[in-house]
Amino acid sequence: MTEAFLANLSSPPLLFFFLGMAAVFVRSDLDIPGQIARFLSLYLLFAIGFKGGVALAEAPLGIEVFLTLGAAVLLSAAVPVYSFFVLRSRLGVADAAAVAATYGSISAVTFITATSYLDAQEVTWSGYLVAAMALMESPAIIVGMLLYNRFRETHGGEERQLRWGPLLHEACLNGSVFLIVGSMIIGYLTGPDGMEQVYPVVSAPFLGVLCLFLLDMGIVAARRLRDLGDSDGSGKLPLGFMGTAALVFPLINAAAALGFGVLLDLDEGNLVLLTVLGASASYIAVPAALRLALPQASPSIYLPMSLAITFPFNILLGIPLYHELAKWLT
Amino acid sequence: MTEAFLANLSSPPLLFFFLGMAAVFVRSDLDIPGQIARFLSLYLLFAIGFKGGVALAEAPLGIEVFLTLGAAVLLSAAVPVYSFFVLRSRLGVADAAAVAATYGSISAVTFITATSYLDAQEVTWSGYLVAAMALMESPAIIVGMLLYNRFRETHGGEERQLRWGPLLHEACLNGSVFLIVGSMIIGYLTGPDGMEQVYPVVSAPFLGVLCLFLLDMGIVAARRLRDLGDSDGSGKLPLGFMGTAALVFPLINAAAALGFGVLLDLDEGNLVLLTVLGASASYIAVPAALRLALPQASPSIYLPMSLAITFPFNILLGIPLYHELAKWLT
Amino acid sequence: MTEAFLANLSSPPLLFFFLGMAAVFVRSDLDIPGQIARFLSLYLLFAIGFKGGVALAEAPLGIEVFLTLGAAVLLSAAVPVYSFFVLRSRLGVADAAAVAATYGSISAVTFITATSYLDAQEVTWSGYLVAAMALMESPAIIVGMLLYNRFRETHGGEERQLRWGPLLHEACLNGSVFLIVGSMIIGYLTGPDGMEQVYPVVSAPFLGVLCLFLLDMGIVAARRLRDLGDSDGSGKLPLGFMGTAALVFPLINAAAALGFGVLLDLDEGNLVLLTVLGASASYIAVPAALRLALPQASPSIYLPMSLAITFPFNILLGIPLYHELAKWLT
Amino acid sequence: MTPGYRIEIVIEEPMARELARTLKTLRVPGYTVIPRAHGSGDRGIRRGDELAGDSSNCIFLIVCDDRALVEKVTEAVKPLISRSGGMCLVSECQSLTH
Amino acid sequence: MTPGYRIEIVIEEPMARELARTLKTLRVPGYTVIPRAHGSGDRGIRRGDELAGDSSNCIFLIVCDDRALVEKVTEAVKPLISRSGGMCLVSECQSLTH
Amino acid sequence: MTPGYRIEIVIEEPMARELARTLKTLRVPGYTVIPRAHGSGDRGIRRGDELAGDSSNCIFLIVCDDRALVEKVTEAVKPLISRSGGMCLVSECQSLTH
Ligand SMILES: Nc1ncnc2c1ncn2[C@@H]1O[C@H](COP(=O)(O)O)[C@@H](O)[C@H]1O
Ligand SMILES: Nc1ncnc2c1ncn2[C@@H]1O[C@H](COP(=O)(O)O)[C@@H](O)[C@H]1O
Ligand SMILES: Nc1ncnc2c1ncn2[C@@H]1O[C@H](COP(=O)(O)O)[C@@H](O)[C@H]1O
Ligand code: NA
Ligand code: NA
Ligand code: NA
Repeated sequence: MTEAFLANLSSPPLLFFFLGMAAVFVRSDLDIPGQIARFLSLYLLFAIGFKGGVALAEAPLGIEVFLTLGAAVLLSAAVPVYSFFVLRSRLGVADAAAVAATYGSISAVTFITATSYLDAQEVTWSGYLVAAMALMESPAIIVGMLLYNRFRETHGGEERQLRWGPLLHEACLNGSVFLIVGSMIIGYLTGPDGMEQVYPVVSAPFLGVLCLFLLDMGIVAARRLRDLGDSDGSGKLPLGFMGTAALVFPLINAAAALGFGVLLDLDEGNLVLLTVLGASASYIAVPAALRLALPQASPSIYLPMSLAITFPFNILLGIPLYHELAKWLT
Repeated sequence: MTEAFLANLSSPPLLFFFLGMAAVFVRSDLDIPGQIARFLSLYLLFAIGFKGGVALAEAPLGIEVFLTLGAAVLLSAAVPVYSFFVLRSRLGVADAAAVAATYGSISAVTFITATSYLDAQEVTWSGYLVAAMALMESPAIIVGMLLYNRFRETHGGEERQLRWGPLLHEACLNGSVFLIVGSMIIGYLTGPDGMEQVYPVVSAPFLGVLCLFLLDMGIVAARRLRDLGDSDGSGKLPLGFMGTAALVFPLINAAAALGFGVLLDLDEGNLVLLTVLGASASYIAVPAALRLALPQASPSIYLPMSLAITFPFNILLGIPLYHELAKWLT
Repeated sequence: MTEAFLANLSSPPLLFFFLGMAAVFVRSDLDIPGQIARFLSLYLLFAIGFKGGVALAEAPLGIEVFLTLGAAVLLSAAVPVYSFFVLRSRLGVADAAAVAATYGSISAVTFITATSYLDAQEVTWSGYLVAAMALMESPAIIVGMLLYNRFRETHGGEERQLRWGPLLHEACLNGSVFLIVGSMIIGYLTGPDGMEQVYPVVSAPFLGVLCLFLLDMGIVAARRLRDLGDSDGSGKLPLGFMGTAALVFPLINAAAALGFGVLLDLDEGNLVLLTVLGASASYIAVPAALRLALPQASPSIYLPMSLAITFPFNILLGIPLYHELAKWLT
Repeated sequence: MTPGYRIEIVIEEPMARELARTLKTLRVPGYTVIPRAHGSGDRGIRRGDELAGDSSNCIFLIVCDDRALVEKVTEAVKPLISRSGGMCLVSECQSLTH
Repeated sequence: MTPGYRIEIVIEEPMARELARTLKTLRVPGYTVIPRAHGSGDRGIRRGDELAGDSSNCIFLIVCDDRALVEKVTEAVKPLISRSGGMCLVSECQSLTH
Repeated sequence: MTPGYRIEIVIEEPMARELARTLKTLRVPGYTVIPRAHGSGDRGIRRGDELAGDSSNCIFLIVCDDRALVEKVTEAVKPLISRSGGMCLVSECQSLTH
């Protein structure tokens, strides 16, 4: 078992993630320009979407697929509910709802790192998991907002009315979701022929780009971690609680996802990916939506939790752990 | 014939163009960072220039080549003249001259999309068409300025004097023209040996990058289209006239180019490309030059015409249409 | 011998460098967006570091390696000392120390261009030269600061005390050094297996990216050269002295490096690379460190010397010259 | 040169679209936006490195010569910045437009 | 700290080179440029997304303590902004230079 | 709206970190940074094209209502800009924060 962990930790993408973190901790001024980082992230979504779409076009869509997609959506909607009540013990309504939404949703980069881990281990996985990923981005945001709206304090005669239009819009049409879904549809429509044409961009450089992107993610995550440390003295943030929750939630949610996956009788690779989706927490799509839909929630709570703690935990230890469990269960 | 259109519309680059437009129309916040978009465009010019130069080095330069280049320059100088008088019916002198220059010049991205269309259809084309493209960028600007200078109202004893220096400079040395011509010369000098060295950058990723770039172009074009719609109420812009002209000019100019090409007895592929050059309108080089040389002209007239109407028309319907005509004529 | 020069001058990367310079001299507005240029430079450091690390993992580390690394460090520490006293004849203490540090350190892009030159000439070289490059970045900065501190005028009872902490930090942990060393370690750890995974990003596009980057370097260097020309009238800068020094220093330092290399009995390729390291001057890492450590020195002296004169001299004439000498000496 | 007011608004980038829409409704004569600023305030550091741009600020500059419009703009901005942070400044200037 | 004037010029990006040349001729003591701003005015929206940068604005900031120079700068800027749009602001400030 | 002071500091980009640290020590209520400006001054042109960012400027904007803090900030900035160039401006404004 330690082998699996070591193999993961010594893969180039993970090593570059460490390098990024190290740069921050030794206070080097290494920095990936902002527009480049954003573009690398768009590239990864574009490529994984396209690959997923082509894979879907190649494989027959069985009942298994629809059941898995349903389970994924269910998971993404259920996780915020239990999390919210746990979080209410220490956080205000807005912050609890925001963190709950974050953990119900997924992190595309964690998913992508998991696919490259499986590829390196030569474990096969199916394209429809990409669709599952895309479907899991939004429900959690909506559930989070419903929870907030139900439990927030209202002043005077104010009504508990959600502005559904902008909310659904933010949840379902933010740039990341749109790009994954769109690329997946295009991959599906053009199939293997299309893949042949764009292979040198979509497929060959994927792992190398992931290295560069994780270098940046290491920098970004370590900065958030350091900011947390700096704010320690001020005592404003419940750091202990945040840290514990950011490590326990992924484990519980992974367990739930594993359960669903075993019930559905998924293969090893797909089981790992569903588990990773459950365990991962959003730090791009959900925060972007929350900024507009729930500005009362403090980004300095939900962002460091998912970005600085859960994300590194998942890619460093989570993925090989979920893989071991999946192997044991299939 | 519908087949050709469908094949075109379902190619990955075109589908990504649609995706970009769709992102704007559903008001998703999908966005390609500005510096990335500019770099992708520089990359495409660099790559097409280099490829064209290498192709020139490989093929003997016959008389056909010089005749075609001559015809291309003639076309680019003649189109603005007739267009100007048509446009004067509804537009002021400055705006008419600007639109005329825009349509006399060419759009490198339309040309590039056409080459990738021909490659997909396995129709061969020659490297010197890239030279034709480069040569067609500038003359239209100069003719447009001459027309403006000849027909503008002069106040008092003011003389009709053009500042030739800056004008020629802007027309012939703007960044796009310079990069295409430079890369073509380098491609010519280094030939197939050079190509072998830079193949993994210049050639393999070409189509994939075109997909990403057309995604951005879709976003940009759709925004301009929406801005046009928004300004509808104000009644300042002659929208109906602009729309009609932006659809009719490419057809007339395509017909003229087809005529020249048939006279020169061009092959199918080259005929299509010359036609595309005639039909396309500039939205990078000419607007950039006009900003400095003819600031009296309103960018909100010439830019949406070429960018939001003619460009999508050409890449969606124009290219396969010109191809059908070319097949029929050769 | 002229052959070697012509082969070098007609390689695609060098031709693109000329193209960039030409763009500035004809006042074209061709421009590579800033974040892209920074990223291309990070990419090259990442790729050369990774390649060097993998090469190190593949070859046994002999005593030759350690002796060469020692010689490299010695060279980088000794060059600033003699240069400082030469430069003091015309420059103030701060400026002399800054220029001395610049010439003691190295230019990664010159090194990278030299490796691509050797690859084109099919001359082999060893991965540990990348380590030599990394080691040579910092010592010159420290020696330069020591010289400044020793010879600057002190006012009143002020002590000659260096703030070692920030100085060592800037010298050893600036972004470029950190990225090269980090990538080299990762390349070393993952070895040929890792290379196989990231080959399509690290290796295949290397030369093409170098072309695009040298295009930008040509633009940047030519602008500095033009700025120098513009400032001619003001007579503030000792232009003649700067120009002479920027051409003579690389030759002297190349000779010193050649001497070391012959003593160590290096192969042809490694001898060329050590000579190039000696001859090259820093325009990224050292200026960045000097801005913070020695702000009294004027960037308009040290930067144009290394960037606008020594860099073009080395990549245009220096590399083939050093190669001829190396062939003659081995 | 005519005397006028200079309004500067620092607001987080995701709010920029909404603010632009608001300004249009208020019929301001024009505005200029500086994107991708970063900063620090009561809500912590905004590093401007965020992958989705949700940790950047942008700065709106609006010039107008109508005191009443200044009031309207600051009123409209108040709820935006109290919700998600930021700042609004007003000062006097001489302005020249075409 | 000495009292001085703060000139801000919003102009479209392709004009920046020409303006910089003009400022040099007028011998301003220095200037700072903020590139890639966008905005909206009489000539419609400038999105800052244009492929050749021709739909962006930039902002020049010039500080000087000489009232006569301020006049010269605004005079020189007038034709530029009346031709292709933009704005010029002048306000007072206290300044500290090295 | 409360009356306050508007401090603008133009400084070269590599100094930004140090300035941010200084401002934190002085306990300014907040600041906004515009990165990647270029410019020209006594030390020549800063093109903003430098590969390591060492030829760019950045602009800090600090708003506060405490005159004493303004003095402290300008005092702290003085050595920085006399060492490596730049500028510091102070003007008055009305400000609105959340
Ligand atoms: N006193 C201030 N001076 C300048 N900018 C400020 C100030 N306070 C806040 N800001 C800006 O407004 C943003 C949000 O502030 P806050 O809501 O206080 O976190 C910060 O990131 C800063 O960019
Ligand atoms: N009232 C205003 N306040 C701030 N910026 C303005 C204003 N009017 C115009 N601008 C800026 O100047 C540019 C050109 O303006 P215009 O020539 O009116 O289209 C616009 O894109 C804005 O960036
Ligand atoms: N008078 C001025 N007005 C505006 N910006 C200035 C002025 N003087 C200097 N600067 C800015 O400060 C930077 C450094 O100035 P200096 O130290 O004079 O070279 C320049 O690159 C400009 O961005
Ligand atoms: Na999850
Ligand atoms: Na045309
Ligand atoms: Na050296």
